[in-house]
Amino acid sequence: MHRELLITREPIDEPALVASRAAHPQCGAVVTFSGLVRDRESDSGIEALDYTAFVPMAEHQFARLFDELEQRWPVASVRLVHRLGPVAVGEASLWIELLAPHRAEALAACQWLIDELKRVVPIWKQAVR
Amino acid sequence: MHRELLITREPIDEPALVASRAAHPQCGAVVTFSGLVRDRESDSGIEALDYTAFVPMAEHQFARLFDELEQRWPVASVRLVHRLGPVAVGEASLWIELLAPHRAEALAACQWLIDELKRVVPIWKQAVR
Amino acid sequence: MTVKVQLWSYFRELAGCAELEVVLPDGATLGRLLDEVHRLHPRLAPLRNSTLTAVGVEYQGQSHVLCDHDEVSLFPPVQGG
Amino acid sequence: MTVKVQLWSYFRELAGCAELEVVLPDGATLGRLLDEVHRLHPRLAPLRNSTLTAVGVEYQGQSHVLCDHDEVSLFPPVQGG
Repeated sequence: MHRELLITREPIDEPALVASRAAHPQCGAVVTFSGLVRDRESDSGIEALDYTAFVPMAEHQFARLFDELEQRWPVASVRLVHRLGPVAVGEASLWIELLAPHRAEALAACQWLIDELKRVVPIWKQAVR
Repeated sequence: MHRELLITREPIDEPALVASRAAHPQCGAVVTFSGLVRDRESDSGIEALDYTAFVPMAEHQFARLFDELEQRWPVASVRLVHRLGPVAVGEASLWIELLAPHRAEALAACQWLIDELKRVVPIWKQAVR
Repeated sequence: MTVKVQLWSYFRELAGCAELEVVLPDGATLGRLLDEVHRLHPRLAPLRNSTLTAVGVEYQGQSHVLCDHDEVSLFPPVQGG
Repeated sequence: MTVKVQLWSYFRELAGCAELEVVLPDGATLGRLLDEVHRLHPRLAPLRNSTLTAVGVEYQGQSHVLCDHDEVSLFPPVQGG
């Protein structure tokens, strides 16, 4: 399984990421997920979310999740970008791309990966109002 | 719900589509699905799939699916492009983007929409070897 | 009455035509039309159970009653995506 | 033995510090370390049940036995994505 992980303070350039997708001719399904900062958090308006991480542990926990993902589904490629620092409303804090032979496994793996990262990857957010 | 549908013989420019996404500040989740032509069909190698459609009925059936999608999930935007004519291995024949407040509903709606379109939208494919 | 029948996908190759006109008694159903199309194009008959049927842009079942000048489409299972 | 403790997220504001060193008897567990941290920083104590604990980059439970110079992290539930 091809894997790329980037934890960065730069904005996530989604079109550029899509344009840089490598060919996997046995794959019929590409699922991408972008997590955007919403304009409300806990029922009150915000301007941004400020993300912080314990980076070495976050990288290690992502690697563990990718290992498990590879065991569970025939995913050929996973690319994941998580942004740190202030992320304005409407901007992406998270971008995930999964390639798999068929759609059902790509969608299931995407759901699982997001659920798990929200459980174990040490990244936190604080509302900026 | 914002909706866009394009049935086209032109290649699907995924980065340009991603770049043209409109803002929906109440949405935290963007799911995109790209259906790519695989290098094998029915266990034998192919060069392309040639897609044909009964276009007016396809457009009508997509509109019905979008209506039902809107009833079932709080999706704020759906954009869908289906390509016709020969589509080479590795190229996208289908591109879907869904925006919703939360990831679970965006992923569920995406799965449902693909399943349904493969059941009711009059588009067919023929292997080019 | 006369209905126009469009064939789609590999039904065209099997029948050797894309479109035909069929004359039917008034009040005939889509099932009755299928009988007639299969009589004219017997290579489509074995696929009857998997044939999808639409009038205009809506799916209709075999008990659907046709009207003069209806445009009927017959096609195999769809394969988009 | 001495272990280094890193606090993350709002645990830093609650404790008023990001990092501390704690001296413990040899063979002390992560649970014993938590007791000591909560004695030093009582505002963290009510959050004990939701506190996540790691040694290095791996999660460990409160029965985990610590070693000299271990680097322990304490933090609230994660919120990435």
